[in-house]
Amino acid sequence: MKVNVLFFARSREIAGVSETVLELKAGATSQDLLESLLREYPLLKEITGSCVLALNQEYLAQDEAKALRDGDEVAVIPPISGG
Amino acid sequence: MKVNVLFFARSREIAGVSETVLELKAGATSQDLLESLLREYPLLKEITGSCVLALNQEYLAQDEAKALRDGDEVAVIPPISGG
Amino acid sequence: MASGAKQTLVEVVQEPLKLERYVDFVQDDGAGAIATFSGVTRDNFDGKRVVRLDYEAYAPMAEKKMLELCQAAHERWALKAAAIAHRVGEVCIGEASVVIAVSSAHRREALEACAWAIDELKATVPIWKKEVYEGGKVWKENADARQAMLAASQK
Amino acid sequence: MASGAKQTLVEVVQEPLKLERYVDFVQDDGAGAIATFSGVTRDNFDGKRVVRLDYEAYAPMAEKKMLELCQAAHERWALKAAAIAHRVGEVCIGEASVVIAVSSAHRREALEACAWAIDELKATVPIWKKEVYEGGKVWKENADARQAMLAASQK
Repeated sequence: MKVNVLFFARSREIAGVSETVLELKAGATSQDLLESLLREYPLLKEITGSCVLALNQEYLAQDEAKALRDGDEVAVIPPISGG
Repeated sequence: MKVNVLFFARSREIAGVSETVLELKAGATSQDLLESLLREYPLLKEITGSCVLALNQEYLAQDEAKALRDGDEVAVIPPISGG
Repeated sequence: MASGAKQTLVEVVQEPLKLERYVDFVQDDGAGAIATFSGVTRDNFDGKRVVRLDYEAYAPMAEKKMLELCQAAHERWALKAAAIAHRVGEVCIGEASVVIAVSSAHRREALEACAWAIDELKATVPIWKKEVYEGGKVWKENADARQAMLAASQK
Repeated sequence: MASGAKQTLVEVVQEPLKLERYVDFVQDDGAGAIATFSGVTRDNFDGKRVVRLDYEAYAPMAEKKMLELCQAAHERWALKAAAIAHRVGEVCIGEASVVIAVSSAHRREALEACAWAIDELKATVPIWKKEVYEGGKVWKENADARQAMLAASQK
Protein backbone atom coordinates (compact mmCIF):
# COMPACT_ATOMS: atom_id res chain seq x y z
CA MET A 1 0.00 0.00 0.00
CA LYS A 2 0.98 3.64 -0.45
CA VAL A 3 1.07 6.24 2.28
CA ASN A 4 1.59 9.97 1.70
CA VAL A 5 4.08 11.51 4.10
CA LEU A 6 4.26 15.26 4.75
CA PHE A 7 7.18 17.10 6.35
CA PHE A 8 6.98 20.49 8.05
CA ALA A 9 9.38 23.07 9.46
CA ARG A 10 12.60 21.46 10.66
CA SER A 11 11.62 17.98 9.47
CA ARG A 12 11.00 19.40 6.00
CA GLU A 13 14.38 21.08 5.95
CA ILE A 14 16.15 17.91 7.13
CA ALA A 15 14.30 15.61 4.72
CA GLY A 16 14.90 18.12 1.93
CA VAL A 17 11.38 17.56 0.58
CA SER A 18 7.94 18.63 1.76
CA GLU A 19 6.32 15.32 0.92
CA THR A 20 6.98 11.81 -0.29
CA VAL A 21 5.11 8.56 -0.89
CA LEU A 22 6.16 5.46 1.03
CA GLU A 23 5.40 1.97 -0.22
CA LEU A 24 4.57 -0.22 2.82
CA LYS A 25 3.49 -3.81 3.09
CA ALA A 26 -0.09 -4.57 4.07
CA GLY A 27 -0.61 -4.48 7.84
CA ALA A 28 2.14 -1.93 8.42
CA THR A 29 1.70 0.37 11.39
CA SER A 30 2.75 3.96 12.09
CA GLN A 31 5.82 2.54 13.87
CA ASP A 32 6.77 0.59 10.74
CA LEU A 33 6.37 3.77 8.74
CA LEU A 34 8.64 5.65 11.12
CA GLU A 35 11.36 3.00 10.73
CA SER A 36 10.97 3.14 6.98
CA LEU A 37 11.24 6.95 7.08
CA LEU A 38 14.42 6.81 9.13
CA ARG A 39 16.00 4.40 6.66
CA GLU A 40 15.20 6.77 3.81
CA TYR A 41 16.03 9.99 5.70
CA PRO A 42 18.54 8.95 8.38
CA LEU A 43 19.21 12.57 9.40
CA LEU A 44 15.66 12.73 10.76
CA LYS A 45 16.92 10.66 13.71
CA GLU A 46 18.24 13.79 15.38
CA ILE A 47 14.73 15.18 15.78
CA THR A 48 12.40 12.20 16.04
CA GLY A 49 12.60 12.34 19.82
CA SER A 50 10.84 15.71 19.75
CA CYS A 51 8.47 14.97 16.86
CA VAL A 52 5.09 13.27 16.76
CA LEU A 53 3.20 11.86 13.80
CA ALA A 54 -0.26 12.86 12.69
CA LEU A 55 -2.38 10.28 10.86
CA ASN A 56 -5.08 11.77 8.65
CA GLN A 57 -4.87 15.02 10.62
CA GLU A 58 -5.04 13.50 14.08
CA TYR A 59 -2.04 13.38 16.41
CA LEU A 60 -0.67 9.96 17.33
CA ALA A 61 0.89 9.27 20.69
CA GLN A 62 4.66 9.04 20.45
CA ASP A 63 4.91 5.27 20.74
CA GLU A 64 1.56 4.46 19.16
CA ALA A 65 1.56 1.66 16.55
CA LYS A 66 -1.59 2.47 14.60
CA ALA A 67 -2.56 0.29 11.62
CA LEU A 68 -2.22 2.15 8.33
CA ARG A 69 -4.34 1.88 5.21
CA ASP A 70 -3.65 2.59 1.56
CA GLY A 71 -3.96 6.31 0.86
CA ASP A 72 -3.43 7.42 4.45
CA GLU A 73 -1.75 10.78 5.05
CA VAL A 74 0.95 10.87 7.71
CA ALA A 75 2.63 14.11 8.78
CA VAL A 76 5.86 14.52 10.72
CA ILE A 77 5.15 17.21 13.33
CA PRO A 78 8.11 18.93 15.00
CA PRO A 79 7.41 20.95 18.18
CA ILE A 80 4.76 23.47 17.19
CA SER A 81 5.22 27.21 17.55
CA GLY A 82 2.12 28.90 16.18
CA GLY A 83 0.54 32.00 17.64
CA MET B 1 -18.91 81.69 48.48
CA LYS B 2 -20.26 80.13 45.33
CA VAL B 3 -20.12 76.44 44.47
CA ASN B 4 -21.06 74.97 41.09
CA VAL B 5 -23.24 71.90 41.37
CA LEU B 6 -23.66 69.39 38.54
CA PHE B 7 -26.44 66.81 38.24
CA PHE B 8 -26.28 63.65 36.16
CA ALA B 9 -28.63 60.89 35.05
CA ARG B 10 -31.46 60.39 37.54
CA SER B 11 -30.37 63.28 39.77
CA ARG B 12 -30.46 65.57 36.73
CA GLU B 13 -33.96 64.42 35.83
CA ILE B 14 -35.22 64.89 39.38
CA ALA B 15 -33.57 68.29 39.85
CA GLY B 16 -34.84 69.33 36.44
CA VAL B 17 -31.55 71.07 35.66
CA SER B 18 -28.09 69.84 34.77
CA GLU B 19 -26.32 72.43 36.90
CA THR B 20 -26.84 75.21 39.40
CA VAL B 21 -24.82 77.56 41.58
CA LEU B 22 -25.25 77.44 45.35
CA GLU B 23 -24.40 80.36 47.59
CA LEU B 24 -22.90 78.98 50.81
CA LYS B 25 -21.44 80.72 53.83
CA ALA B 26 -17.73 80.62 54.42
CA GLY B 27 -16.58 77.40 56.10
CA ALA B 28 -19.42 75.34 54.66
CA THR B 29 -18.70 71.65 54.10
CA SER B 30 -19.95 69.12 51.57
CA GLN B 31 -22.54 68.05 54.16
CA ASP B 32 -23.82 71.64 54.42
CA LEU B 33 -24.02 71.72 50.65
CA LEU B 34 -26.04 68.52 50.61
CA GLU B 35 -28.54 69.96 53.11
CA SER B 36 -28.79 73.11 51.07
CA LEU B 37 -29.38 71.06 47.93
CA LEU B 38 -32.16 69.06 49.56
CA ARG B 39 -33.90 72.27 50.65
CA GLU B 40 -33.80 73.56 47.09
CA TYR B 41 -34.59 70.19 45.41
CA PRO B 42 -36.53 68.21 48.04
CA LEU B 43 -37.33 65.43 45.57
CA LEU B 44 -33.64 64.50 45.53
CA LYS B 45 -34.22 62.94 48.96
CA GLU B 46 -35.52 59.78 47.35
CA ILE B 47 -32.12 59.05 45.77
CA THR B 48 -29.53 60.61 48.08
CA GLY B 49 -29.11 57.29 49.86
CA SER B 50 -27.72 55.79 46.67
CA CYS B 51 -25.78 58.85 45.49
CA VAL B 52 -22.33 60.12 46.32
CA LEU B 53 -20.83 63.55 45.76
CA ALA B 54 -17.69 64.30 43.79
CA LEU B 55 -15.70 67.39 44.74
CA ASN B 56 -13.53 68.77 41.94
CA GLN B 57 -13.72 65.39 40.18
CA GLU B 58 -12.84 63.24 43.17
CA TYR B 59 -15.38 61.04 44.92
CA LEU B 60 -16.28 61.89 48.52
CA ALA B 61 -17.21 59.23 51.03
CA GLN B 62 -20.92 59.22 51.70
CA ASP B 63 -20.77 60.87 55.13
CA GLU B 64 -17.68 62.95 54.47
CA ALA B 65 -17.83 66.61 55.56
CA LYS B 66 -15.14 68.18 53.39
CA ALA B 67 -14.49 71.90 53.61
CA LEU B 68 -15.52 73.73 50.43
CA ARG B 69 -13.92 76.72 48.76
CA ASP B 70 -15.26 79.37 46.48
CA GLY B 71 -15.41 78.10 42.88
CA ASP B 72 -15.46 74.42 43.82
CA GLU B 73 -17.30 72.03 41.52
CA VAL B 74 -19.51 69.45 43.21
CA ALA B 75 -21.30 66.73 41.26
CA VAL B 76 -24.19 64.55 42.40
CA ILE B 77 -23.31 61.02 41.29
CA PRO B 78 -26.11 58.42 41.13
CA PRO B 79 -25.09 54.74 40.89
CA ILE B 80 -22.87 54.53 37.82
CA SER B 81 -23.60 52.25 34.88
CA GLY B 82 -20.95 52.83 32.25
CA GLY B 83 -19.45 50.13 30.10
CA MET C 1 -9.27 63.48 24.52
CA ALA C 2 -6.89 63.32 27.43
CA SER C 3 -3.47 61.83 26.81
CA GLY C 4 -1.25 61.58 29.86
CA ALA C 5 1.79 59.45 29.41
CA LYS C 6 2.69 58.88 25.76
CA GLN C 7 1.37 55.31 25.98
CA THR C 8 -2.10 56.19 27.19
CA LEU C 9 -5.16 57.47 25.34
CA VAL C 10 -8.54 58.05 26.97
CA GLU C 11 -11.53 59.81 25.52
CA VAL C 12 -15.29 60.31 25.86
CA VAL C 13 -16.82 60.87 22.43
CA GLN C 14 -20.15 61.37 20.68
CA GLU C 15 -19.31 59.58 17.42
CA PRO C 16 -19.40 55.82 16.79
CA LEU C 17 -16.27 54.16 18.17
CA LYS C 18 -13.88 52.63 15.66
CA LEU C 19 -11.88 49.76 17.15
CA GLU C 20 -9.15 50.34 14.55
CA ARG C 21 -8.32 53.78 16.00
CA TYR C 22 -7.49 52.31 19.41
CA VAL C 23 -5.66 49.27 18.05
CA ASP C 24 -3.55 51.63 15.93
CA PHE C 25 -2.81 53.72 19.01
CA VAL C 26 -1.46 50.79 21.02
CA GLN C 27 0.68 49.45 18.14
CA ASP C 28 4.31 49.29 19.21
CA ASP C 29 7.30 47.56 17.62
CA GLY C 30 8.01 45.93 20.97
CA ALA C 31 4.45 44.63 21.37
CA GLY C 32 3.83 40.94 20.71
CA ALA C 33 0.22 41.02 21.86
CA ILE C 34 -2.79 43.31 21.52
CA ALA C 35 -5.97 42.55 23.46
CA THR C 36 -9.20 44.47 22.97
CA PHE C 37 -12.60 44.56 24.58
CA SER C 38 -15.71 46.16 23.09
CA GLY C 39 -18.89 46.59 25.09
CA VAL C 40 -21.79 46.53 22.66
CA THR C 41 -25.51 47.31 22.94
CA ARG C 42 -27.38 44.03 22.77
CA ASP C 43 -31.00 43.59 21.80
CA ASN C 44 -32.34 42.20 25.06
CA PHE C 45 -32.12 42.43 28.82
CA ASP C 46 -33.99 40.22 31.26
CA GLY C 47 -36.34 39.16 28.48
CA LYS C 48 -37.14 42.75 27.48
CA ARG C 49 -36.55 43.91 23.93
CA VAL C 50 -33.92 46.67 24.04
CA VAL C 51 -34.13 49.42 21.41
CA ARG C 52 -30.98 51.34 22.30
CA LEU C 53 -28.94 52.64 25.22
CA ASP C 54 -28.55 56.35 26.02
CA TYR C 55 -25.24 57.18 27.67
CA GLU C 56 -24.42 60.24 29.72
CA ALA C 57 -21.04 61.07 31.22
CA TYR C 58 -19.48 63.49 33.65
CA ALA C 59 -16.96 63.77 30.85
CA PRO C 60 -13.95 65.52 32.42
CA MET C 61 -14.11 63.35 35.55
CA ALA C 62 -14.72 60.23 33.44
CA GLU C 63 -11.59 60.95 31.39
CA LYS C 64 -9.65 61.63 34.57
CA LYS C 65 -10.75 58.31 36.09
CA MET C 66 -10.03 56.45 32.84
CA LEU C 67 -6.56 58.00 32.78
CA GLU C 68 -5.92 56.95 36.39
CA LEU C 69 -7.15 53.49 35.44
CA CYS C 70 -4.68 53.26 32.53
CA GLN C 71 -1.87 54.47 34.75
CA ALA C 72 -2.75 51.87 37.39
CA ALA C 73 -2.71 49.20 34.67
CA HIS C 74 0.72 50.39 33.53
CA GLU C 75 1.96 50.07 37.10
CA ARG C 76 0.48 46.62 37.59
CA TRP C 77 1.49 45.04 34.27
CA ALA C 78 4.37 45.55 31.83
CA LEU C 79 2.30 47.20 29.11
CA LYS C 80 3.40 49.01 25.98
CA ALA C 81 0.25 51.12 25.63
CA ALA C 82 -3.39 51.32 26.69
CA ALA C 83 -6.41 53.10 25.23
CA ILE C 84 -9.93 53.47 26.61
CA ALA C 85 -12.78 55.22 24.84
CA HIS C 86 -16.40 55.60 25.94
CA ARG C 87 -19.18 56.87 23.78
CA VAL C 88 -22.03 59.09 24.98
CA GLY C 89 -25.46 59.73 23.46
CA GLU C 90 -27.56 57.10 21.70
CA VAL C 91 -25.85 53.77 21.11
CA CYS C 92 -27.89 51.42 18.92
CA ILE C 93 -27.92 47.61 18.83
CA GLY C 94 -24.58 46.25 17.66
CA GLU C 95 -22.71 49.50 18.27
CA ALA C 96 -19.94 49.80 20.85
CA SER C 97 -20.35 51.98 23.93
CA VAL C 98 -16.85 51.27 25.19
CA VAL C 99 -13.60 50.10 23.62
CA ILE C 100 -10.42 49.10 25.43
CA ALA C 101 -7.16 48.21 23.69
CA VAL C 102 -3.97 47.13 25.44
CA SER C 103 -0.58 46.06 24.08
CA SER C 104 2.33 44.26 25.74
CA ALA C 105 5.38 42.22 24.83
CA HIS C 106 3.76 38.98 26.04
CA ARG C 107 0.13 37.92 25.80
CA ARG C 108 -0.70 37.39 29.46
CA GLU C 109 -0.23 41.06 30.41
CA ALA C 110 -2.41 42.50 27.65
CA LEU C 111 -5.18 39.95 28.24
CA GLU C 112 -5.24 40.41 32.00
CA ALA C 113 -5.02 44.19 31.87
CA CYS C 114 -7.83 44.38 29.32
CA ALA C 115 -10.18 42.23 31.43
CA TRP C 116 -9.25 44.18 34.55
CA ALA C 117 -9.78 47.54 32.86
CA ILE C 118 -13.40 46.89 31.87
CA ASP C 119 -14.21 45.72 35.41
CA GLU C 120 -12.59 48.84 36.87
CA LEU C 121 -14.30 51.12 34.39
CA LYS C 122 -17.72 49.73 35.27
CA ALA C 123 -16.96 50.10 38.98
CA THR C 124 -15.43 53.56 39.07
CA VAL C 125 -15.98 55.79 36.02
CA PRO C 126 -18.88 58.30 36.26
CA ILE C 127 -20.93 57.31 33.24
CA TRP C 128 -24.60 56.31 33.17
CA LYS C 129 -26.73 54.36 30.75
CA LYS C 130 -30.46 54.51 30.32
CA GLU C 131 -31.96 51.46 28.76
CA VAL C 132 -34.59 52.29 26.16
CA TYR C 133 -36.79 49.24 25.70
CA GLU C 134 -40.13 48.68 24.06
CA GLY C 135 -42.51 50.48 26.37
CA GLY C 136 -40.17 52.36 28.67
CA LYS C 137 -36.81 53.65 29.82
CA VAL C 138 -34.81 52.92 32.92
CA TRP C 139 -31.48 54.07 34.37
CA LYS C 140 -29.24 51.08 34.90
CA GLU C 141 -26.94 50.46 37.87
CA ASN C 142 -23.79 48.40 37.51
CA ALA C 143 -23.88 45.51 39.95
CA ASP C 144 -20.25 46.14 40.77
CA ALA C 145 -20.35 49.94 40.94
CA ARG C 146 -18.30 51.00 43.90
CA GLN C 147 -17.88 54.74 43.58
CA ALA C 148 -19.31 55.03 47.10
CA MET C 149 -16.37 53.10 48.53
CA LEU C 150 -13.69 54.82 46.51
CA ALA C 151 -13.23 57.94 48.55
CA ALA C 152 -13.04 55.92 51.77
CA SER C 153 -10.47 53.52 50.28
CA GLN C 154 -8.29 56.41 49.11
CA LYS C 155 -7.70 57.66 52.64
CA MET D 1 -11.58 28.81 5.19
CA ALA D 2 -13.45 26.22 7.19
CA SER D 3 -16.77 27.20 8.71
CA GLY D 4 -18.43 24.57 10.83
CA ALA D 5 -21.30 25.78 12.92
CA LYS D 6 -22.70 29.10 11.71
CA GLN D 7 -21.06 30.89 14.64
CA THR D 8 -17.52 29.75 13.89
CA LEU D 9 -14.94 30.93 11.37
CA VAL D 10 -11.41 29.56 11.13
CA GLU D 11 -8.86 30.16 8.42
CA VAL D 12 -5.18 29.96 7.54
CA VAL D 13 -4.29 32.72 5.10
CA GLN D 14 -1.35 34.28 3.27
CA GLU D 15 -2.56 37.90 3.30
CA PRO D 16 -2.21 40.39 6.16
CA LEU D 17 -4.89 39.78 8.79
CA LYS D 18 -7.53 42.48 9.22
CA LEU D 19 -8.98 42.51 12.73
CA GLU D 20 -12.14 44.17 11.38
CA ARG D 21 -13.04 41.09 9.32
CA TYR D 22 -13.15 38.87 12.41
CA VAL D 23 -14.88 41.42 14.62
CA ASP D 24 -17.53 41.82 11.90
CA PHE D 25 -17.94 38.05 11.78
CA VAL D 26 -18.65 37.73 15.51
CA GLN D 27 -21.09 40.68 15.55
CA ASP D 28 -24.48 39.50 16.81
CA ASP D 29 -27.51 41.48 17.98
CA GLY D 30 -27.51 39.40 21.16
CA ALA D 31 -23.83 40.07 21.88
CA GLY D 32 -22.98 42.61 24.58
CA ALA D 33 -19.25 41.92 24.49
CA ILE D 34 -16.57 41.30 21.89
CA ALA D 35 -13.05 40.34 22.97
CA THR D 36 -10.14 40.05 20.57
CA PHE D 37 -6.54 38.95 20.73
CA SER D 38 -3.88 39.67 18.13
CA GLY D 39 -0.47 38.04 18.24
CA VAL D 40 1.99 40.42 16.61
CA THR D 41 5.61 40.13 15.47
CA ARG D 42 7.72 42.16 17.87
CA ASP D 43 11.16 43.54 17.17
CA ASN D 44 13.13 41.60 19.75
CA PHE D 45 13.51 38.25 21.47
CA ASP D 46 15.95 37.52 24.28
CA GLY D 47 17.87 40.64 23.41
CA LYS D 48 18.19 39.70 19.73
CA ARG D 49 16.92 42.09 17.07
CA VAL D 50 14.11 40.29 15.20
CA VAL D 51 13.63 41.13 11.51
CA ARG D 52 10.49 39.10 10.84
CA LEU D 53 8.85 35.73 11.51
CA ASP D 54 8.24 33.12 8.83
CA TYR D 55 5.19 30.97 9.50
CA GLU D 56 4.42 27.58 8.05
CA ALA D 57 1.26 25.55 8.64
CA TYR D 58 -0.08 22.08 8.04
CA ALA D 59 -3.03 24.09 6.83
CA PRO D 60 -5.90 21.58 6.62
CA MET D 61 -5.04 20.05 9.99
CA ALA D 62 -4.49 23.51 11.50
CA GLU D 63 -7.96 24.60 10.39
CA LYS D 64 -9.43 21.36 11.70
CA LYS D 65 -7.78 21.88 15.11
CA MET D 66 -8.84 25.54 15.18
CA LEU D 67 -12.41 24.47 14.41
CA GLU D 68 -12.34 21.89 17.21
CA LEU D 69 -10.95 24.59 19.47
CA CYS D 70 -13.84 26.96 18.62
CA GLN D 71 -16.36 24.19 19.17
CA ALA D 72 -14.83 23.36 22.55
CA ALA D 73 -15.05 27.06 23.47
CA HIS D 74 -18.73 27.10 22.45
CA GLU D 75 -19.33 24.12 24.71
CA ARG D 76 -17.48 25.62 27.64
CA TRP D 77 -18.86 29.18 27.49
CA ALA D 78 -22.12 30.72 26.30
CA LEU D 79 -20.70 32.35 23.20
CA LYS D 80 -22.45 33.98 20.28
CA ALA D 81 -19.61 33.48 17.80
CA ALA D 82 -15.89 32.80 17.56
CA ALA D 83 -13.32 33.39 14.81
CA ILE D 84 -9.67 32.37 14.61
CA ALA D 85 -7.33 33.24 11.77
CA HIS D 86 -3.64 32.44 11.41
CA ARG D 87 -1.36 33.88 8.80
CA VAL D 88 1.42 31.98 7.03
CA GLY D 89 4.50 33.25 5.19
CA GLU D 90 6.49 36.30 6.19
CA VAL D 91 5.04 38.38 9.01
CA CYS D 92 6.90 41.64 9.58
CA ILE D 93 7.28 43.69 12.78
CA GLY D 94 3.92 45.08 13.88
CA GLU D 95 1.89 42.69 11.73
CA ALA D 96 -0.45 40.11 13.23
CA SER D 97 0.27 36.39 12.83
CA VAL D 98 -2.90 35.35 14.63
CA VAL D 99 -6.24 36.99 15.37
CA ILE D 100 -8.97 35.69 17.66
CA ALA D 101 -12.39 37.32 18.09
CA VAL D 102 -15.13 36.09 20.40
CA SER D 103 -18.58 37.49 21.19
CA SER D 104 -20.99 36.74 24.02
CA ALA D 105 -23.95 38.29 25.82
CA HIS D 106 -21.86 39.09 28.90
CA ARG D 107 -18.25 40.17 29.09
CA ARG D 108 -16.79 37.42 31.23
CA GLU D 109 -17.43 34.67 28.67
CA ALA D 110 -15.87 36.48 25.70
CA LEU D 111 -12.81 37.55 27.71
CA GLU D 112 -12.18 34.12 29.20
CA ALA D 113 -12.77 32.25 25.94
CA CYS D 114 -10.44 34.58 24.04
CA ALA D 115 -7.60 34.13 26.55
CA TRP D 116 -8.18 30.37 26.61
CA ALA D 117 -8.24 30.12 22.81
CA ILE D 118 -4.79 31.62 22.27
CA ASP D 119 -3.31 29.29 24.91
CA GLU D 120 -4.96 26.29 23.25
CA LEU D 121 -3.89 27.38 19.79
CA LYS D 122 -0.26 27.65 20.86
CA ALA D 123 -0.44 24.24 22.52
CA THR D 124 -2.25 22.23 19.87
CA VAL D 125 -2.42 23.73 16.36
CA PRO D 126 0.24 22.48 13.87
CA ILE D 127 1.84 25.76 12.86
CA TRP D 128 5.52 26.69 13.08
CA LYS D 129 7.42 29.93 13.19
CA LYS D 130 10.98 30.57 12.24
CA GLU D 131 12.50 33.62 13.80
CA VAL D 132 14.58 35.63 11.36
CA TYR D 133 16.95 37.81 13.36
CA GLU D 134 20.00 39.81 12.47
CA GLY D 135 22.55 37.12 11.72
CA GLY D 136 20.47 33.98 11.65
CA LYS D 137 17.25 32.02 11.66
CA VAL D 138 15.84 29.58 14.16
CA TRP D 139 12.70 27.44 14.45
CA LYS D 140 10.86 28.33 17.63
CA GLU D 141 9.15 25.90 20.01
CA ASN D 142 6.19 26.99 22.11
CA ALA D 143 6.95 26.42 25.78
CA ASP D 144 3.45 25.06 26.25
CA ALA D 145 3.23 22.95 23.09
CA ARG D 146 1.60 19.68 24.00
CA GLN D 147 0.77 18.00 20.73
CA ALA D 148 2.72 14.98 21.97
CA MET D 149 0.25 14.50 24.83
CA LEU D 150 -2.87 15.07 22.80
CA ALA D 151 -3.27 11.67 21.23
CA ALA D 152 -2.73 9.96 24.56
CA SER D 153 -5.27 12.19 26.30
CA GLN D 154 -7.88 11.50 23.63
CA LYS D 155 -7.99 7.80 24.42
